[in-house]
Amino acid sequence: MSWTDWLPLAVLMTSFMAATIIFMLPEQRHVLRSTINLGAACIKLILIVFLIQAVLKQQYPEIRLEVLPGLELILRADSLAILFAGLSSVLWLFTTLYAIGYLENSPNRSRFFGYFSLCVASTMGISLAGNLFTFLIFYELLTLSTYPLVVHRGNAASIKAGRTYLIYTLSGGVVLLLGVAALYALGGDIAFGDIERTAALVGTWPELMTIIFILLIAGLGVKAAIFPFHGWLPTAMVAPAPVSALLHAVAVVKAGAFGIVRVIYDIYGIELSWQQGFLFPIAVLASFTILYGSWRALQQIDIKKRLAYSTVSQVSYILLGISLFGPLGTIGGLVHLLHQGLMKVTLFFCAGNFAETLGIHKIHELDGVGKRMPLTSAAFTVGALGMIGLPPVAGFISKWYLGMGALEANMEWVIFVLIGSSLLNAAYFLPVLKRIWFNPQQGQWPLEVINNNRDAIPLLLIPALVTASLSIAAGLFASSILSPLGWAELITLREYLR
Amino acid sequence: MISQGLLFLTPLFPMMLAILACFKTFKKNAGIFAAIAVLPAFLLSLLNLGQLEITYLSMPAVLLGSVWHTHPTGMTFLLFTSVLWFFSALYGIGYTKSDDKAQRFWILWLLTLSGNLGLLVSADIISFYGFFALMTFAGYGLVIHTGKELALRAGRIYLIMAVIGEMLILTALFLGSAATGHTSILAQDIAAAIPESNQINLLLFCLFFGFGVKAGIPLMHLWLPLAHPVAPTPASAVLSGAMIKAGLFAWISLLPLGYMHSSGWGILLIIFGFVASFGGGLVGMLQLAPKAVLAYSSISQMGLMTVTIGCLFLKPELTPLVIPVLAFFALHHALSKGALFLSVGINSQYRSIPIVLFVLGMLLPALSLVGIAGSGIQAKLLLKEGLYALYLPGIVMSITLSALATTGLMYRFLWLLRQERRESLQASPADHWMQLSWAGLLICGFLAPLLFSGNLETKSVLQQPIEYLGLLWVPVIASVFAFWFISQPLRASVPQGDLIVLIEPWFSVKEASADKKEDKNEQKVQPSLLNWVDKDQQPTPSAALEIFSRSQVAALLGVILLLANLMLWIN
Amino acid sequence: MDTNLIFTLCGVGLCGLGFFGFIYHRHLLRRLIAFNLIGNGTFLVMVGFAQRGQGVTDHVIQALVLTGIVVAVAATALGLVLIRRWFQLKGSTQLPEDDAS
Amino acid sequence: MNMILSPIPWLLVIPLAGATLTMLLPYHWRSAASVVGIFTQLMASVILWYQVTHYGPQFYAMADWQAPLGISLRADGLATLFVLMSSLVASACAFYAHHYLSLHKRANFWPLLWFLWASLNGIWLAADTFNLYVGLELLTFAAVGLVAFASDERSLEASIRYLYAALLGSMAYLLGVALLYGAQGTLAMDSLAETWQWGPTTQVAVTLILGGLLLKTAVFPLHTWLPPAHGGALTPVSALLSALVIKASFYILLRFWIEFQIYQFLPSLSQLLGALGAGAILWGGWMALRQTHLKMVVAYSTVAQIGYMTLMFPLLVAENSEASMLAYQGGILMLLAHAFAKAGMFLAAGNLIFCTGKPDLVSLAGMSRYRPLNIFAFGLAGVSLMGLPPSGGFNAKWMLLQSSFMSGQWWWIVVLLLGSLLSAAYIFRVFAYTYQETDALDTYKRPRLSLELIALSLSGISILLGFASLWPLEMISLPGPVMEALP
Repeated sequence: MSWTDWLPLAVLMTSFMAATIIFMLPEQRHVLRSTINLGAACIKLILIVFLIQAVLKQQYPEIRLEVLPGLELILRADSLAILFAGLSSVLWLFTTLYAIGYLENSPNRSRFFGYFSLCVASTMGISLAGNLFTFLIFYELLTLSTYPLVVHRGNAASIKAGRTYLIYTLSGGVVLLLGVAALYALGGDIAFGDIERTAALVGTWPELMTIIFILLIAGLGVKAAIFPFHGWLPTAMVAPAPVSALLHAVAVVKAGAFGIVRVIYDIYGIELSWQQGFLFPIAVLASFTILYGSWRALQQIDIKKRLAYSTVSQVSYILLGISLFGPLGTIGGLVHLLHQGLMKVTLFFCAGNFAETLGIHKIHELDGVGKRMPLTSAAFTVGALGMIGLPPVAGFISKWYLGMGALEANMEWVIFVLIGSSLLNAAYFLPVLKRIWFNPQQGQWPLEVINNNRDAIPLLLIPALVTASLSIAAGLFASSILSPLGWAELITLREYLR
Repeated sequence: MISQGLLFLTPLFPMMLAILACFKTFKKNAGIFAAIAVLPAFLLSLLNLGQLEITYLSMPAVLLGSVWHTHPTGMTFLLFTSVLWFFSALYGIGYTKSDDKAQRFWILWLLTLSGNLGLLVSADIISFYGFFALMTFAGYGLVIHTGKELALRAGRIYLIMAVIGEMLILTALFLGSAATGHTSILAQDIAAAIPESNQINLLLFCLFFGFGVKAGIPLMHLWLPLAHPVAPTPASAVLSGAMIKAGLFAWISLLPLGYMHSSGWGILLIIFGFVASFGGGLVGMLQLAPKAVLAYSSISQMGLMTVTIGCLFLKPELTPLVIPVLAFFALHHALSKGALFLSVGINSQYRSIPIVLFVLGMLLPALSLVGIAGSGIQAKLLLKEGLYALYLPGIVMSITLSALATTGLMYRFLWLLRQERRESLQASPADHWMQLSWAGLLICGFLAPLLFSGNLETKSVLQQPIEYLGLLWVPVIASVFAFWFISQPLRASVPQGDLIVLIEPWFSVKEASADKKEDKNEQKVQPSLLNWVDKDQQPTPSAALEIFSRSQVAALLGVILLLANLMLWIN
Repeated sequence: MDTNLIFTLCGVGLCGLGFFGFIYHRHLLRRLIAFNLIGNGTFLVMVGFAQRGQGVTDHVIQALVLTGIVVAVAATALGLVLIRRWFQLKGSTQLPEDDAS
Repeated sequence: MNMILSPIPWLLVIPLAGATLTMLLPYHWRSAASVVGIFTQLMASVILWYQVTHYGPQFYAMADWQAPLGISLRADGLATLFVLMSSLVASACAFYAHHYLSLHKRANFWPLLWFLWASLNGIWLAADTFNLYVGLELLTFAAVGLVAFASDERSLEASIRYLYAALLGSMAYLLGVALLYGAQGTLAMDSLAETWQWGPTTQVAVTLILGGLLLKTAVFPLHTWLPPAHGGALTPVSALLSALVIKASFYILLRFWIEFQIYQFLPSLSQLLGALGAGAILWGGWMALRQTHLKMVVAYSTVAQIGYMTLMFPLLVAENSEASMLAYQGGILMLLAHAFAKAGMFLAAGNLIFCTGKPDLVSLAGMSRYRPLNIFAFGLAGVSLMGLPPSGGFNAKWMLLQSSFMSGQWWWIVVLLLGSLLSAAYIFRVFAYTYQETDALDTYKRPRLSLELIALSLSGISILLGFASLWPLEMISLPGPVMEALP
């Protein structure tokens, strides 16, 4: 066992330890808490860099712990895991930074940051999970650790949202548990990537394995907010902006989508899924969700709600990419996992900034905000254009690969889904941009914070700007090896088309 | 090396300046920035104009492997684009003197410019698409700059059409890249591979109509007569002169010209082209605003270029000959139309300009556009010469006849300017920036055949007097009609954007429900395509006939001629 | 019919009677007495039914019954204490019938 | 092995001696004496664990009086695990009570606790059915005494109800044992298992024994005595009752069921037991969802959790040894996790009630803000009870699920999953109350840190079990009568 094998555990523990320490800290120790938070985030980033190096050298660090007879907890860093872990750890740093600024002078920070770290710990666990059992454990842990964040504000609306969130995610969790348990009952502990064994199982019990597939996808689909299961996401937007960022970009919906990637690629195998005809229904469902989410977004007048429905739509891009049989579609889906995260986190940061600085919550209140908060507005614009899919923002790259993937898989109709969704995206983002930049200010701001007519405070502004720049950089330098696209291509080459 | 450097700076220099212009320190200098922003592009185009050797700048890490190049056609486009933007910027410095939103205007100007220049040097479709989108969306800001109700409406329609266009383009690019077997994103490879695509018709449809939004082909033109007039005058000039050509340039780069023969697509394009050419003339003559007349004239002129492209589907082998001509025609139109737009702003400053110069300045671009003066002569002659080789005499004839529409439009335009001068009680003070830039553009337009033709062989009028006479007769006939009806007041007009007024209430899904309340208070006016000057007086059929018999007779004649030609040609 | 069987049957009868009383009565003391009846019945069953050796008394069972009686006495004592306390607190000899479930 | 070397007698002697001593000593000395006792108990448990794991099952006859008249004790893996469990939970509760109760109450608490502990150990280690009876009765007396300890009307009423139900159960059990003795002529578990023969008498005996034990375990629908007793008692008592006392009768039930291989002969009965378990899960969960008092929620949660344990009976099927093994292990793990989680939860709930001064849910608003540690402890325990990973409860549920899959009894899967949703519903309902923000300032009382930490550590153990499940599972798989009797 070389020292690198401990890295996955170390990555997990950094945020876990941070969580524990923060829980213990008294409420008033703000500086120490922030230091621990940011320190842990930075350490984690460094560890991730080491992991990336290891994976590039084709070593896959792995650590195992037997919890039940024949059942192991496996933490393993393969390239797909790194993709997600890298995204989460980068975004965690900025979200933490943002959250520190956002929650300045508000109560319950110890609790908030404790659960926040716990949430990231579980996300790390999800990304580094080496088998479905491990995945399941951290998946549920994520549900648990996000609940306190969703209800953080403690008013009636957030408690109601928390309840909706739980009803959806716990039901999804139960369905997933059922699927996983059934799979284990049939085939024992199947590590990710051991697709030959699943193939054998499918040969023996084709119907059962189909049912299990449906269960797994349905269970994961709740967090990924696929169409009939998306209801929690818009409701949960009552949470504070950093939490929304976490839900929409860093952790929760991504966990669902990532899980589906794992199931299709590393449990069933893409070819098998294709042969069994699993992929087509997913493509249809994802397409419908894409259009439906965009359509609903168009009808929202609340900024965060509009963004939430936009997430519903955008996350299904990932699924769409996965369900297209062929390397290009895969690349598109995987890379969108990252791109969507970067762009959506930017948008939520900005929405939070508008709310915090000027008390803006509704879209019609945004009139003329571009002059008052130019930098935040610029970041928002970048995010929005990326969502529409305009180069050089990252969203275009994903869309391009998805389109190519659709053609490669001979599913031309997907192109029209992409186009239709882009149209709708444009329809709900461009008017917002117009309001921001071109409309004159209408009367007073709803709730202006006195700050010498400045943009949002630096702690809120900088994360938004950085993620906006990252989403441009991810698109602009898409073809360099260290870009998300490069990594997605690496995964695709290395893992799926062996 | 120098070329590569310039290539790199062509789109990025304006972009950097745009960023600089965001700072308060440079608030005053933003207009100057806009003027100097075109320098790299201008130098690049001058350096490479007419050179067959293509310089490439490939950036494998950028986007999906960006490649920028100095394509000969692109260089011609780059040349007139940069010239037009330069003079318009100078003009704009004067124009926006007392505008408190000038900084925003210039930032958007620079961004639009960056997009426009960038797409002309892009060899790969991704950067092309990016720059195209940048131009489109930043251009939106120019359209609605005044923030008035009309501008906002125009902007909304502009945006809707633009987004639809973008989506069609994206579809086309998907299909195109797939046609190369997912191997290439270079425009030239895609153009070559399109004939092999199994979705060829869909692909061509998307390409044609997608870029047709910019180029103002019929049905896709709805935004154009709305947006061009409401924008600030310098912006109108670049919209109508330069940006409209982006559509044409995209067609030239991406359509499989020379790679495939398709009479179906050829005929379709030709029909669309002539409908634009004559229909634009007809509707344009029923306009009440001078800039709207110019916008319709742009549609009409773009129609001619569409026809030319259509012809290349019929005779692919002529492509290498015709494309440079087409580029030159575009150059001619850009400079002339730009000058015309600028003269709208100069119109009110007539007191401060010697009358001879003023009249000359007003007439010259108009005559050039009609084809009997300046660059227009060469452009028209070259075009005809190129198309003669098609052995499709009907088309050449029709092109000749299209001068009818252009002449009518120019009369209408000049007439409207004259009305304006009379009605305005006091003239605006002279503005040297505006006047100088106007003059500069005029001169450039006039000298274009000498300066900017590259290796295209342009003969002077003296060398081909007979052909010149061939250009003359249609305008002369048109003038006769025009003199007959010019003194009559117009009894009816077509609203700007024609068909849009029918469609607009139908698909104006406003953003979210917040706006719904406002809508209810508005009086719903039943839109109609023809607005009568005297609303109370119901037009009797005979009155309607009278109107047509008097004022629109020229255009009607044109349409009939067109139909006749088509019959002739189809036989 | 030998004595053992009689003992056993008596025991079963007592148990039944006690059980009925336990279920039927509400008065706490009556129920406690009913419980004692069940206990006694059980001991009778033990003594009667479980006699193994022919004629020889099984001392194991006697020891067990003895233990059982002690336990039952203890239980009765505990019950009495509780009932008394209840009576002191509430002045009632019954539990409130609204079942807490 | 003589008495000095074997820890088994100490496990009975120390608590009995403790009970006597603490009754006699002056008030101030009772705690000190108990602390000494607790540590020796813990040590004895650990020694027992060491011996059992290294030398196999241990047997001991008190004062060398052999069966049938003597008290013979045996410690196999299962018993040892329960001894350890009860030692840990009881010590935690004892320390909690020491800080929680006033001097006067505390002084009277000790003897009852020691009796309780003695009877628990007696039950875990008993090798014959009659000793089990004695243990059960002693346990009842101690438990009833503890319930009545709160000395208010509600607890008194609850204790009387509890007493009557328990006595009825014990009597049924005793009658069953008497019949068994009549039929088989022996009381020792091992010889009973060897000579077991089915006949009318045995069947009646088994029915009586099962009925009695079910009543004492409060299996649905015989659970009505439980919620008022567990919900009304003092906090450390509630924890002890829910975590340990009901486990005793369940433990006996389990031993009978497996060692006498009842599952082989009465498969329909096992389905009935499963149905009762399912009823308990659903009804208990539903009732917990409707309670307005915090401790009643926790008490009804116990009713539901007993249902989960009961579910292991139908899964012990003779035909599928793998499924049976999983069910057995899963059931025990469930029991273990529940013991720690429920103790932790009751203690945390007690702390919360102490803070707000009111027992109802509504007054919990703001608790999550001002007393996060308690909420955290409550939450950790909740995670295990809901069966969410990572926790002992989850692992147990997982094994039961696997067992259901393997034995093809899919209907229990539905029950298991519905049950976890229900439990999530009632636990998160409590959370929702605690997360409500009020304008009220922090005027709540603050429990001693030690109280909070004890609750937290118990809950923490239930979570840690999720990672260290193998250890108890290995324990109960050590060779012993239960393992031999499993298919």
